[in-house]
Amino acid sequence: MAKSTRRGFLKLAGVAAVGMGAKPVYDAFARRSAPEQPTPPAEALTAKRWAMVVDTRKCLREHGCTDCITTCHLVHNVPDFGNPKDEVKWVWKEQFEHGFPEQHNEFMSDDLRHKDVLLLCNHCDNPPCVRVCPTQATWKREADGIVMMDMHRCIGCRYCMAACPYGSRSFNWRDPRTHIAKIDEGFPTRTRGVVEKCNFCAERLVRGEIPACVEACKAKALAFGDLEDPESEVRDLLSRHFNIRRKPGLGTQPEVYYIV
Amino acid sequence: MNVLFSLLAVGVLIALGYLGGQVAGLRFVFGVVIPYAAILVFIAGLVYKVIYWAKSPVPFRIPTTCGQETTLPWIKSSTLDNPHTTLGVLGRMALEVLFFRSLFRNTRMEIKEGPRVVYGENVYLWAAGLAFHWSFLIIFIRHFRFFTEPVPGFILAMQYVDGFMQIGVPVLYLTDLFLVAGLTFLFIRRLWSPQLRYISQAADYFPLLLILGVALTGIWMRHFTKTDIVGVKELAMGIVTFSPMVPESVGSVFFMHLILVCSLFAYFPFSKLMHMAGVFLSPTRNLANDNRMVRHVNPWNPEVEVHTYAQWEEEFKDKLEAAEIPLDKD
Amino acid sequence: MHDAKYIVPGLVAFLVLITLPLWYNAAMGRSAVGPTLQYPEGESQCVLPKDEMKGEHMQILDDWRDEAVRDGERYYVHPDGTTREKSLTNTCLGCHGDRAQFCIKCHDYAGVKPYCWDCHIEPERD
Amino acid sequence: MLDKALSGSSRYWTWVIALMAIIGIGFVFWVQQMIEGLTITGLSRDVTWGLYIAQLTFFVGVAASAVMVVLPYYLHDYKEFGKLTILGEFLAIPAVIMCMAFVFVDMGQPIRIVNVFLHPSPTSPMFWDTVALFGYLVLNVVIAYVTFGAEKKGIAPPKWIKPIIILSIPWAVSIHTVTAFLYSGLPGRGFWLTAIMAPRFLASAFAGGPAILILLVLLVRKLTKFDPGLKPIFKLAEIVTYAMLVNVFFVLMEIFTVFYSQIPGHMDHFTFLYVGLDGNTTLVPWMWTSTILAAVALFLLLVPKLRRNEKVLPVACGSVIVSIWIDKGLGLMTGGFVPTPTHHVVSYVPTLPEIMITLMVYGVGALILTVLYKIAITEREIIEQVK
Amino acid sequence: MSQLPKSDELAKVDFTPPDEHWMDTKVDFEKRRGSWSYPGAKKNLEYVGFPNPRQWSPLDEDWKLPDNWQQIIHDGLMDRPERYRSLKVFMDICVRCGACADKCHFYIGSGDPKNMPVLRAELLRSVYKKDFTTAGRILGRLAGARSMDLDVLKEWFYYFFQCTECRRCSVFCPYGIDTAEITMLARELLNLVGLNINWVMEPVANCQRTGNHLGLMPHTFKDNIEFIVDEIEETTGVKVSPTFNRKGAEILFVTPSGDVFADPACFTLAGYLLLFHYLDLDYTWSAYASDGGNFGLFTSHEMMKRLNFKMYHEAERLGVKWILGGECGHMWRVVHQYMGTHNGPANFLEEPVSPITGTKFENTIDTKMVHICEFTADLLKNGKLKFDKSRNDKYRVTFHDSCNPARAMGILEEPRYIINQVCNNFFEMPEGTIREQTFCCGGGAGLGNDENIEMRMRGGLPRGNAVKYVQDKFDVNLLACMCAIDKATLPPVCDYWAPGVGVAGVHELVANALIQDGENERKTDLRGEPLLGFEDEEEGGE
Repeated sequence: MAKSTRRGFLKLAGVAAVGMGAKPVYDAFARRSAPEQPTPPAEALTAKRWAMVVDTRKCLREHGCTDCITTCHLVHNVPDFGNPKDEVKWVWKEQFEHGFPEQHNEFMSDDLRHKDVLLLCNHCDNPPCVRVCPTQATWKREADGIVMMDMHRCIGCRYCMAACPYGSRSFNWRDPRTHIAKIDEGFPTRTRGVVEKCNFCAERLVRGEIPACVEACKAKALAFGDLEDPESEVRDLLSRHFNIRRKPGLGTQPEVYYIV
Repeated sequence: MNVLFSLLAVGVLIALGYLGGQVAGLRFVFGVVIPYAAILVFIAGLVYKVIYWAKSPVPFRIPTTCGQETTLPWIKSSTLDNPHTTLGVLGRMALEVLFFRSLFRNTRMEIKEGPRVVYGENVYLWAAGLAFHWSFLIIFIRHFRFFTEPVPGFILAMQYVDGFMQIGVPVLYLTDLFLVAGLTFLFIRRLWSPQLRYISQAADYFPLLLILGVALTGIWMRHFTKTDIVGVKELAMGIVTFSPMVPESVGSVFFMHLILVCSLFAYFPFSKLMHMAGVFLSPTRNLANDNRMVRHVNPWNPEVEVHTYAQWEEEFKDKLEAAEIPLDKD
Repeated sequence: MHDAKYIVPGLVAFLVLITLPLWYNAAMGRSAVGPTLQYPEGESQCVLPKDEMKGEHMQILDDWRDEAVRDGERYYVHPDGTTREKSLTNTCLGCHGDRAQFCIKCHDYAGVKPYCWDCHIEPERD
Repeated sequence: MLDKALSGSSRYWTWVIALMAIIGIGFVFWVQQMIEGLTITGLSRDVTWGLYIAQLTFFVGVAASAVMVVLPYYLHDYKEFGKLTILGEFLAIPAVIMCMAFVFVDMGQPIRIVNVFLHPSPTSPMFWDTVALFGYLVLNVVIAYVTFGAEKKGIAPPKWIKPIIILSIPWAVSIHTVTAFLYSGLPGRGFWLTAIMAPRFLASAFAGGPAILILLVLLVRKLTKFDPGLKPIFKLAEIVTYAMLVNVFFVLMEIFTVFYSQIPGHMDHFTFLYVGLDGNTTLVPWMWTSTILAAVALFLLLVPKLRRNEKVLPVACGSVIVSIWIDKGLGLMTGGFVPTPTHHVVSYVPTLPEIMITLMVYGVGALILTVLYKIAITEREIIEQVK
Repeated sequence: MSQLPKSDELAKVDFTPPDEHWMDTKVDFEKRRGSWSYPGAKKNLEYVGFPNPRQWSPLDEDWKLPDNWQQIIHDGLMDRPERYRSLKVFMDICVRCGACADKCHFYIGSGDPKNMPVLRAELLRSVYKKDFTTAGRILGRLAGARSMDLDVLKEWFYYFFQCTECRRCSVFCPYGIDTAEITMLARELLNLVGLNINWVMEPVANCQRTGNHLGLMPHTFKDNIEFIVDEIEETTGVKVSPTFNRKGAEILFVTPSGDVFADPACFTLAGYLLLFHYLDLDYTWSAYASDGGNFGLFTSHEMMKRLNFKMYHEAERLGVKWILGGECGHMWRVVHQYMGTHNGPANFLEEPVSPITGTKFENTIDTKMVHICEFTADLLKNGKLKFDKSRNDKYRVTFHDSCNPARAMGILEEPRYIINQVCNNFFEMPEGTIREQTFCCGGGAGLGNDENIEMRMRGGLPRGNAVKYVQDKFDVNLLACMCAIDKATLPPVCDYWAPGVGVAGVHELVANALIQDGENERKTDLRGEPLLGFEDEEEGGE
């Protein structure tokens, strides 16, 4: 993976600039690309493998609670076009039979079958979307397992959307700015023509904050933590409750777990 | 030898530019005085040369006819390659100037076993020439962003299209690539082919290297050693608004670029680069082939000694009578 | 001079085109002096010295964005020892809050239209 | 050589100008798409690829099919294809360019397309597809330029071109194989997840591509003095016949596997396409049209008398082309996306701008094809001195 | 001729340039026998009043130049740019792109880099630069400039009489630089110090005196034509009756004198006579304006004007309405591009109208001179000719565009139309060797003499090879053309490069096919050779 787009360009330009010689060019101008060792801020939340646990039992449905969705979409400047065609969504709710179609069972409790479950990017351990991306615009962070999007590099081919078996990715079919009710200055909007999705609030983690949806859930149905840490809340929950993942048969190893 | 000399000349110019940027006392000279002088030389020299050409008449109408002439109405004539109207000539000239029509015909001859003399397609010179000239023109016009305030919309539009591919920061202009590629091809071609090397003079290598130098210092400045672009524009605007100034922040690479550009301007009117203007004045291209339709006058039509019929009859009178050819005298 | 009826207009057209900036600027009544920037009050030091920032800011932003977004290197240690977040919105615009007075002025002057603002948002000022 | 495209009959110019008009109109819509985004298409969050990528899939096949004339001519010295080879190669060139153009117009950020090369991603079939397509274009341009240039001069082509021609044969297979990998390697898309995808693509390509070539050659015979004779055409028709048989056979294999195994995730897509799912029957008429045309085509092709009838053959070829175009285009694309991963049945209908942009790319392809065929045919007429 | 190498030897052309700089190579006339022409004879120069008449040879050490020859050349070079914009522009703007290099038949055939048009021009340009440009004065060779000295002058003589002014290079030049124009002016300069070739000067002197290049006296001119009249009667049984210097005729017919004298051009002349007889055309020959050709073109613009003068002069005297011109190359360059300017306006003539079809030749309304192919094509188009195509079936014909009609006039379709009308078997030579890209016969511009035979054959390689190609591929056996010099120079080119191919004029083919009233049953063509299907009969007859 190229360190920076500039280096990539330098390689290209170095070849093109006959007579200059690529090497000295590269050396002379790559100096700033060897940055000082950054000090991670003390407050940043770090983990080896971030995961989320959704306790569907706790998730409120009677009064159609959408706090997690609203909050997430608000802090991430997710637009609302009001139509399913152009729709962009990071987290959303669907009936259980849609979220888990292969778990379909005629005699399932009505409660569960029609239960709205929270869906989001699974931040798979083995993400097909990352595999197919032709520009490495989406990649898996080695440090903490978050599947990230680089909106600057995405060419909008939507191959990742075809590859994602969970429908977790959205495309900016049109300029999102016009349909964001209140723009949050702390987070950029996207430009039309790129794919986006849940990023496990990477920008919040670095500030020492837990994901916005987890924070917003008044039913405490969401838990977020490090799977590699045996002491973590998520490990605790998973060890104590029966849980499932979406489409485990595909081998993608989702990192979002559902307690049913 | 010719190449080395040209290379040396360009090297010296670059060194001068570097010096001009470094030595405080020279910055004004290199940043203002020389550019003014160069532009003046360019404009005056070009106008002088064109008028020098124009002072000579075109005594005969000698178009090279590259297609069927206009004759009988049922024969399709070649209106652009052999025009007989002013409109046709304009068309021919437009094709020539904008698309290098004549060079497009270029072929490559080879003698194969047999012997078989064969003529193959050869569009490389044409393509490289076209890429180079068009890119150069677009780059030239694009530079007007430094000479105008506010920058006119069409220049911004041109920049947008030229930098359409989002490569690098600031974006790479495709014309920059084409220009360098075209020039490099033309240069290598000159060195590669023994025939071409044989006919090439310093005056052939020098402009190529000079323009290559201009392009590379420009690219260098845009993508590698950045210079203060606002300062550059202030300098440029100073020149065109006659309130010259040389901002401190403008770096040495810019002065290298500038001295090369100035050299190009100043060198232009006295070199083969005048083909830019000359192509318009070429009598084999800019005249209509209406020779038998419209009279063309030679302003200095010479008086010549002729052998008139009367003299001829006088000389051959006996023979004419013997051959029973009628005589005037009878 | 022969063929003056073609050559003179041709030359004049060429001269007009080549000297177009003279007439254009005269008509626009602009002077040579570029925009004066409004530097943030109370701040003495940008990420790099001012002159270097003039030329290199776009490169720094480009590098930062890759480092922050892709490598997770979100913090930059300034030579003076302070640490700053590699963020256009938070760090750069934190000081140079008035985009119109800072970024746009120069960019317009130089005829540059970066696409930063397609996504990144200028904080609202009082 | 190139100048031959610059002079022609008024019929030629009318056609060229008509194509340019189509391109021009399509271009306006493309500009609109650049400004407003892909929202002006019928694509959605659930069906993210549609008409554009469907055309990519189809035309990769057309491009690859050039191998069906190149291979017999160069490897088996089948002389009858001598005059057709250049037409096959000149069909491949616009076809590849169309493929690239369809990818380009499908991009959300086409201005960043160079990222594919700046940040090469060897795990992505799309990266390899780009490489394969570019390579194939270069190969075909070089081969056509060199061999045709030599033919024009009346001399043997240079020796170094032969290995390049040989290379172009597996390369042709590779472009369609890699294109099949775009789809067949995705988990969770049951319709595409089949090892037979690449063989199916190749079979349909070797039916559809030569069928187009037959139609073009018949048209050329009609409109110009250039005549490669009927024998190579009938030979091509045999190729179409066998390839179409294999293609249909492969489809039946898929249907057996899916319906005998009864795995819903695989079955639902076929059900959606052929009988409709959850009341959505958008594609049913299309798929049955394709099926019926395939049957008609096979009948016409399998009876030698009909196949060798100059009037019937175009009908058969037309049926093959339309059948494959529907099956490989709309069917493959929408069928793969519906039902969605969350098991919703959605519809995809291309919009007018989308169709116009598609037509623009068709126009570009047709224009390049016209120009190349014009050059090839005019040069041939000159070499042969046909009057 | 005997020293001429075999054709496959000659075709092994080495294109490697010499190691020395081109300014350092000298012409060795001794070694290069067969590639230059004998100098102009004293008497010829004297007759037309050219400077420095004397007996000399290029092989001599001393070329007997005037003492101040350098001054003369300098002054001549000073004067000409003021009169010819072309010279100024062409000297100033060449970028040496080299597109012209392999376009010259002499370069293709010889590999001599100074036969690249660019370098040929550079021979003059280098001196021009030294004398007229600051850079050249200061930088000398570095700027491509050099002083005029004897070696340079000798080189000029060699290479400017090794250019046939065919203008093929000019077609490809992105600025239209025309080597013919440069060669013409360089030859003018050479003439100022008495350097010229006899194969040009003799015809010029002849033409000035008798009215034709061959120096045929009026009675000989008439006799020759009447001899052909008799021949025609013998083969066809038709008695044609041309008139000479007849006042009041509608049309004055002028053709190159080669047609009157030489084989196979005389069969073209027979063709004209038969055609005009068939049409019952009211026309006359002139024994004064007895040559349309104009070798003055190969000396100086002034000499060209002097020789051209007689045509309008005679037309006015005879009171004809317009002039019809025969098949010729350089004659048509003069008529088309120079005559009106030199000796016009011809207001005493009328705008040409075909008396047979009524077609007005709109393209000649100023000069009032019509090309015979334009005239005949119009007849054919209007169905005025009755002919039997099969009479030309023994010929498998290809057509050679002559340089001047192709590139200084653009008459490309008419001859093809005529040939296709009167012949069944017509084949084009390869592209790049026909129409505006046609190749010279190798002997134009006064170079068609025998002492120059090696260079002629070298220059004829591209043309001869193209003929050979159609001969091999389509069994072509006849090369048609419409130029008197071609008819003289192409037969040796064909014999050398494509043996078995004959040469004929377009109107010979026309007359072969033309069915005349009261003619004999035709068993032979105009040459007296049996038609296809009559071979045995003819043999039996003899």
